[in-house]
Amino acid sequence: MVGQAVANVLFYLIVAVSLWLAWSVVSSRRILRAAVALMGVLGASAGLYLLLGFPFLAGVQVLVYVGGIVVLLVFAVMLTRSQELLEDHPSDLRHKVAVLAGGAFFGVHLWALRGMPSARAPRVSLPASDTEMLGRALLSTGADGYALPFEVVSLILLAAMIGGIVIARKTQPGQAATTEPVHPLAADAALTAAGSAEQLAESAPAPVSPPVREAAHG
Amino acid sequence: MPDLSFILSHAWLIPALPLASFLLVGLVLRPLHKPLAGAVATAAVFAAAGLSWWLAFDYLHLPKTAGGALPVLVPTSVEWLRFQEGLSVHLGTLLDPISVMLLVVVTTVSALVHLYSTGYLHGEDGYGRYFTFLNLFTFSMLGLVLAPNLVQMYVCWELVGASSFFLIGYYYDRPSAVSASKKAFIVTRFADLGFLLGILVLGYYAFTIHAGMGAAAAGQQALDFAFLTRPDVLSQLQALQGQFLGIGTLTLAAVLIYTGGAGKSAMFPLHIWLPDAMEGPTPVSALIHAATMVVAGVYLVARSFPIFAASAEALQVVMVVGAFTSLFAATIGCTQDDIKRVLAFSTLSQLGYMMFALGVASYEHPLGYTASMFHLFTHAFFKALLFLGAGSVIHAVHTNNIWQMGGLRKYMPITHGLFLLATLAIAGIPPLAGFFSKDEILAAALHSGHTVVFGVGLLVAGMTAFYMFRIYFVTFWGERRLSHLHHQDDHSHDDHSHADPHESPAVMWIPMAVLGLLTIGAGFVPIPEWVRLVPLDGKLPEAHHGVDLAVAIPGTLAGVIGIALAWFFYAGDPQRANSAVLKLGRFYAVIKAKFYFDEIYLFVTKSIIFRLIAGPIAWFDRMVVDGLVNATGWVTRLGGTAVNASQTGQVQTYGSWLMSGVVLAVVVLWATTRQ
Amino acid sequence: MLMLPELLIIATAFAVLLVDLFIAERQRGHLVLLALAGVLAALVALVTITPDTGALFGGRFTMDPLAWWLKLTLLAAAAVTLTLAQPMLATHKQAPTLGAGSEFMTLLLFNLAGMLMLPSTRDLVFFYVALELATIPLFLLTAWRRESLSSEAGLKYVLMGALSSALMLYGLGILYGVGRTMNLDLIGRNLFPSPPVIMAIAMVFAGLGFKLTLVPFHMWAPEVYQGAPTPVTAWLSVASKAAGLSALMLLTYRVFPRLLPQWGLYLALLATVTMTAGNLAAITQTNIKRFMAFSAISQAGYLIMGFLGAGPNGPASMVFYLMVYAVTNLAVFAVIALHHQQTGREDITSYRGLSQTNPILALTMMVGLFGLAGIPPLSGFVGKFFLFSVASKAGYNWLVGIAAVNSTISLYYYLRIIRQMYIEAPDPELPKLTTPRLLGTALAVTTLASVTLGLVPWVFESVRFSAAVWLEAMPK
Amino acid sequence: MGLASWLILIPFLTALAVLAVPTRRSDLIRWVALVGTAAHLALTSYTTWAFWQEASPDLVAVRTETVSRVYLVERVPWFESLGIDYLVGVDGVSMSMVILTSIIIFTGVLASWNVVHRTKEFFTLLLVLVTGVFGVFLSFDLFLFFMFYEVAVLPMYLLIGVWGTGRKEYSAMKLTLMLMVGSALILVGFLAMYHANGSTTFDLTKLAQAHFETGLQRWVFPLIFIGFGILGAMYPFHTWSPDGHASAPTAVSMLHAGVLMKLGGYGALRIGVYLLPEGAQYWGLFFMAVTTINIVYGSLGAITQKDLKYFTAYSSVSHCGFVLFGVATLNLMGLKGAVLQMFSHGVMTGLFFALIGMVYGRTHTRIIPEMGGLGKVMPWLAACFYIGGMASLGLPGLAGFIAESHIFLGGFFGNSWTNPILSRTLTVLATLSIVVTAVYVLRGLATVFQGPVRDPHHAELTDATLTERLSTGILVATLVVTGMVPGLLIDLIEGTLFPIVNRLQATGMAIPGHS
Repeated sequence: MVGQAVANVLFYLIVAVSLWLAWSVVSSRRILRAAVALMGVLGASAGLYLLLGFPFLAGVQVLVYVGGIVVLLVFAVMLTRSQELLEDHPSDLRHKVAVLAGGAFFGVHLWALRGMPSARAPRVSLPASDTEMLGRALLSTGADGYALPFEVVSLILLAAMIGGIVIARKTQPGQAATTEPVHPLAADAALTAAGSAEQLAESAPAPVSPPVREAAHG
Repeated sequence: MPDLSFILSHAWLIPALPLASFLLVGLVLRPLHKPLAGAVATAAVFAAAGLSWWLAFDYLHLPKTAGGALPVLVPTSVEWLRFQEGLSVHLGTLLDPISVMLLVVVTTVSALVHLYSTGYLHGEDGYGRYFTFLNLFTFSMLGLVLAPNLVQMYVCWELVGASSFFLIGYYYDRPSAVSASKKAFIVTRFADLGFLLGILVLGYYAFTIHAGMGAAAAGQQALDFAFLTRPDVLSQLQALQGQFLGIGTLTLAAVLIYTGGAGKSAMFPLHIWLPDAMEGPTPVSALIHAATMVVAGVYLVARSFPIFAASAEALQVVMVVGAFTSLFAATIGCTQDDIKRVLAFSTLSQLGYMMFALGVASYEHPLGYTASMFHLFTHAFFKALLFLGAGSVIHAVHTNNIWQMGGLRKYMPITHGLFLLATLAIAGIPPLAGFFSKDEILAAALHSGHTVVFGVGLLVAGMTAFYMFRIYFVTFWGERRLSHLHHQDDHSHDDHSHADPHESPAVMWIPMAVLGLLTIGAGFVPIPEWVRLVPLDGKLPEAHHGVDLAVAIPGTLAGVIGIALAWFFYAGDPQRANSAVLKLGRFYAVIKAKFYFDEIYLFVTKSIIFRLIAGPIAWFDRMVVDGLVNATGWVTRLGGTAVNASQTGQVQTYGSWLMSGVVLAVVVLWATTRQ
Repeated sequence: MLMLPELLIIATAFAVLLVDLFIAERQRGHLVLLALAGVLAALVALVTITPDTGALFGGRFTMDPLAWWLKLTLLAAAAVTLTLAQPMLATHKQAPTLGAGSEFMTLLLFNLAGMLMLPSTRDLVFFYVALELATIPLFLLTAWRRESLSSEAGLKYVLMGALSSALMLYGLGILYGVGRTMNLDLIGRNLFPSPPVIMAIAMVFAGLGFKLTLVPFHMWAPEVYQGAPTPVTAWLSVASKAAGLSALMLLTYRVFPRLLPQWGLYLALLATVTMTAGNLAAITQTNIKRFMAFSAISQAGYLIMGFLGAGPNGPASMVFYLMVYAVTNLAVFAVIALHHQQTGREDITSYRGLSQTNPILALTMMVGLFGLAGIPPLSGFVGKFFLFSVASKAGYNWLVGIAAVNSTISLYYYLRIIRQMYIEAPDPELPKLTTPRLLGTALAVTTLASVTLGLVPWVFESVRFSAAVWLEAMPK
Repeated sequence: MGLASWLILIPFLTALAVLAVPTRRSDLIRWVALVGTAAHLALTSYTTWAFWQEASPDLVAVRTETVSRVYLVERVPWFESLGIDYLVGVDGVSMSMVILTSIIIFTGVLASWNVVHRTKEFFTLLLVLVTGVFGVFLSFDLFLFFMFYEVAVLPMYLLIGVWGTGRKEYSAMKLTLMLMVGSALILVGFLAMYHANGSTTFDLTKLAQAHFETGLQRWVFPLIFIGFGILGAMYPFHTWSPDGHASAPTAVSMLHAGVLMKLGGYGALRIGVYLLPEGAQYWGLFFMAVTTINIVYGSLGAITQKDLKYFTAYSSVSHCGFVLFGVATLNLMGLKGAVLQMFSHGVMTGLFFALIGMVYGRTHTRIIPEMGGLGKVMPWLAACFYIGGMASLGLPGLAGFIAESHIFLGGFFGNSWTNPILSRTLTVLATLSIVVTAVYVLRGLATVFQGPVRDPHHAELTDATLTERLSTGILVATLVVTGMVPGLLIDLIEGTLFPIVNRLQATGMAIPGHS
């Protein structure tokens, strides 16, 4: 009973912290601060996993998200000029619309999950070691195994990696700016950004990039 | 129909000849060889005329029916247009006294006019075209005359209208001729609308009756005259309950059909086209606008007389309009300066005569019917002669204005003599043709108890004599006024004005002479004996014979007085006429302007129909209806712009949309899901 | 054998990546042929060897007759995409090129593999993972061109994709929570209409609607289509839609078969909004790729009409239309890619007088556009007609009316391009285009297919037969 | 392959043949097109004969039937699971329309002899368009029908857009879009009928045997009628027609006004009235009223037009109104009149547009007041114009009268289920147009051809060339023969119309409250 009570207290505590941090993630205009808050949110999630009795998952959460992703994020932020990453001032309308949409989504959400049938359902009996279970399941090819998704995930990661490398490479040998295009006209377009953006600016009523739009507003 | 002679059973040959000639001349000869075209066309009509006389001869020798009347034959009937069972149109030939009579008149006058025209239009550009249409006209007119049903009548009716249109517009580079031809066609077309509606109304009820009769109607079609004039059908038609604006159905049908006739026969107020139609070549006026086509209206009423007789109101309309027109036209006729126009108004007036004669007729007093047809017969000859005479004069002096003529009897003795003959005939001087028929009409009016109409007839007879002799005196008597007048206004015609007018060539005066003979003789043809209104029971009463002196004397007297007045005013000192005109003042001016009817029509068409209806409709169509179409496109485009505006380029907005989409999805899904 | 096509594709992807390391710069252009060979091999394998039913991995990977058609479409589309990309990949030294050709192809093939697996998945995890493999490489490919428009498009795509994936995952999570099994065939038994389920479905629709470009989840499409390299746009327009459709069909028919008929109104509204908004927005476009994006959006609206009503005609019509759409759209994109490659222009007015400078290209473009507009006797019409028929049968005659009127609107903007090509005089500054042989072949094949697919009855009849079999085998 | 298929295929093959000719050989292109269409004309004649051989023995039997008989049928299953067949055949109405189209395309090719700009594409598109038209007239499967229907409509866009004059892009777009909206409505109707019938089929002959419930008929019929009505220039959806005709090149105007607009009337009759008799009865009077507006409004609109093509287009609006009016009367004479009017208006308006093209080719103006006295300069064209004009104002002896008299009688006779007063009043209003027609036809023609030659340059112009004489001559001859011997056409079409009327009457009896 006491354990249950403690768990409840802890649960609400973690949830509260998590909500507070999450709010500061989206509301903070300083990106680094937001990143740190995000780290907190992710950590809090790990806490929830613990409470639910999935220590392995909690560990993975801390390792991958807190230790990996967010740290990477912070590095990225620190390596770039912070001025660029400052969130621009959202226009009033957009602000309201966003709040409305988010609020409505949240409202609907509450309504929907209110009657979640299995919310209080008796817990499925947990195996003694969820780590082992996870390991077996991930590598088994049978009806209970997840070997196939596991392999597919590896493909995703590989793809992301390759893509990341290609895109992140600063310039490639033989890129547009340095070589002569096939056709003289193609040169215009080869200065791609300029070419298409101009056309677009003329043609499409909607400007392409938010900064342009905001600048125009401001 | 047992043992009909060749021509009676092949009456279709008579219209077929001009038709064949029309095709031959129009398609082959016209471009190739013009003189030959004229010759062929003329020959064909002469052949048709010969056949008609032959046919008339054979017809009159047919055995009479039990009731003593000449038989009614339909020797040919070929299905042409099948609307539906019981309502199919057969092309055929209907031979009865009036159609045979008219057959003779039409072919004879047409043949003479064809002959005359070869001289009149000699060397003109449109020579071939002219004869093409003249043939077409002759064919259509014959088809009209022989029509055994209302639709064939209507078909040929329209065709004569069209050929009349083309012939009036013969001088198509002359704007006045062009507008006159349009006017003639459109006005008569407007009237034909009535005819068409009449056919629709009558067709519907007749068809209903026809369908109800079953076997009793076998072999007959609903719109056949033979069917429509059956006593049992007529009584059923008469019994129809339907009312439209308080008018009985039968009356309505009859009046509508009469409208068509009134248009063709230029009854008031549809008369305006006829005087203008004089823009056509004069032989055309003689044939179409005097002798034949314009009497089609009279013929139509006579042809469907049993229907009119079944409706007293309809006959009343026929009579009143006819009488009024005859007086009205005679009044205007006294004031016109164009020789052909005067003749045109006299035609109007005479047509009015024929109409009111029909209007006063009834089964009790059938004389009007006979008289009308008789007058139609005689009028055709003397009026054609008058026109050909006028044509001869115009041919010689190149003007229509009587005040530019004068003294022509010296130069054109034959024309003068024949013209005088015809003028006397129209004035009703015995023993010329006009006298007999006019006498009969007046008698019919008097004896049927329409005294007012009789009075009007008498008055018109006098006026006719007056204005006819007015143009006669002005044209043929006195001094030649042509040369100096001509000098004043047109120097380009010098060569004409210096030469003296001379008599027309033989191809022109010979037809006139033939018509002159007919003018003298036509009155003695026993038309009244042959053409009689057959009562519904088919038994003819005793024929009325001889001249009724009580009518003949006042009639002739009126003519004489008219001539005397004309002599007084126009034969001698022209000042007399001028002072009389001055005394009449505005009244005269109004009459001379033909009571401004042309202007009224012009106002209605130009200002009201064109400017107030057609113009706004065209505008409405472009601006409003089409505008709505364009507006649809515009709104669609606007929608496109609006949708595009949501494409702000900001991911945040897109996210908002996405979330809202989820929310909306939940709402809709929840609303539609049955628990 | 069941997975042979997928395995071949993955193997090719690795092969391309590896071979690239060992060959000279100027030979890299030939790598396309390698990739193409792999795809074609997979295609042949699919057609000749792979059975259309069967299961692997304890039923997680299951082949079904309809999946067979979807895979066929995807493989064919990939082959065409590779030929479209070939000029850009081959002319390695020339701008505007894609650069890093082998990596590009590898990613494309990975992506293809994911899409191929998607209709065969039978449990939530595999489903989600396959879906991600079918999505994430697209983000990268979009941003491939190193210029701001492309990068911006990639970024937007990533962000929106992440959002939709999150929603999707959340929805799937709820489904798992309620259904208490990962197995798609079993999960439906436990699902009853309740707020959480509705919520989950809404989120799944949002996630897949994102891929299918259903309004209002479509907003990424115009910018991504415009910004992405043209071959990627072509691939995106076809493959993303195919993946989205196969996923949606998988979930709706397999997981919610009992609920689907009740959502007719929602689907009808979704279709209405999608096609209308797409069409309206397309009217005012001047950039041809952006324009094609809106066109693709509206096509999605027609596509989901097939979900209305019961019976095999619905899925059959959708798959058939997808095939038709794929070949037609690819034919159009082949011309766009060629045009862009050689003139550097993307604006609609740059197609002026194409019918006189390049009559054949103009003709194929016209056939393609008319196909998209649904003009008979092209198969675009036939496909659309079948979809309309499905909606009509379900009683949504108003939707058919709206859809038909929308077709008219769409005709307006397709005609705008045709007007440029046929009515306007050619622009003397623009060069006469030359058609590489490979691309020409692809163009010919797709055009021919877009004409004949609808005229030859057996394609649809086979699809319909497959759909009937597939529906029979559904968990009840 | 049977005759019907060949009738569809020949123009298509000709189009392919034209495509195969090198672009430079424009003379050869023309000849190929001419030979193809001539062959088609010959085949049409043969088909007519073959059709008559089969159909004439049935003429008595069909008088009491309720399902039209189709002859020379070819049926190939197509999408079997959906009940879609390739089903072509001929009946009286379609036969008459095929004859019309065949004549018009042949003369149209002749009339476009002087097209020099992108000749190959022009003839190809023209022939593709006709392929669609023949397809529509010959197909008895609604799917196939619809397919051909759009094939017939769409080439028009390019034909007008490329070879047209004036605001051609606008007109072409408007025309195409409005017609497409029409086809959208039709599509909805087709699908509703397709599914309403328990056994899903698009086979017209089978659908005719099915009974659709009254409610369905009532809402589907207006869709079909308006949908086809748009193509038939029904008020207020007619505005594409003046612009489209004015902008289109000669042969296209000919085909469009002459044939394509007939698809509207044809569809309304063949599908609307035939399949949905109850719907037709419910809406008949309404559409009679609408088309009466058409008739009168179109003719009044024509009066003030200055451009010859607009002038003719408005007159077409009026005349096509007669077609739809005839269809809406729902009795034998009206329906027959509608078909006859389709035929006669097709020939007539084809003639008009051919002539306008020829006159325009010489004077380079279509503005009526700028011309004058041309009759002297080009007597052949003037004569043909007058014959056409006379036909359009319903002069007996020419085709127009035959049709209009049927329609007026049909409208006036009405039906047992319509209010006689209303239908008669509408008919009387409609008859007014014959006067108005006379007014504008005579005014227009008089201005152009009569009076003195207004423009001195025009005095130098030449009359029709041999090809022009041939094309106009054929059309004029058709008008005259139809008008003189209407029995030919009436015999052809009547057998098909009896069943339609019988159905209407059978259901008309059954309607409660209608008597």
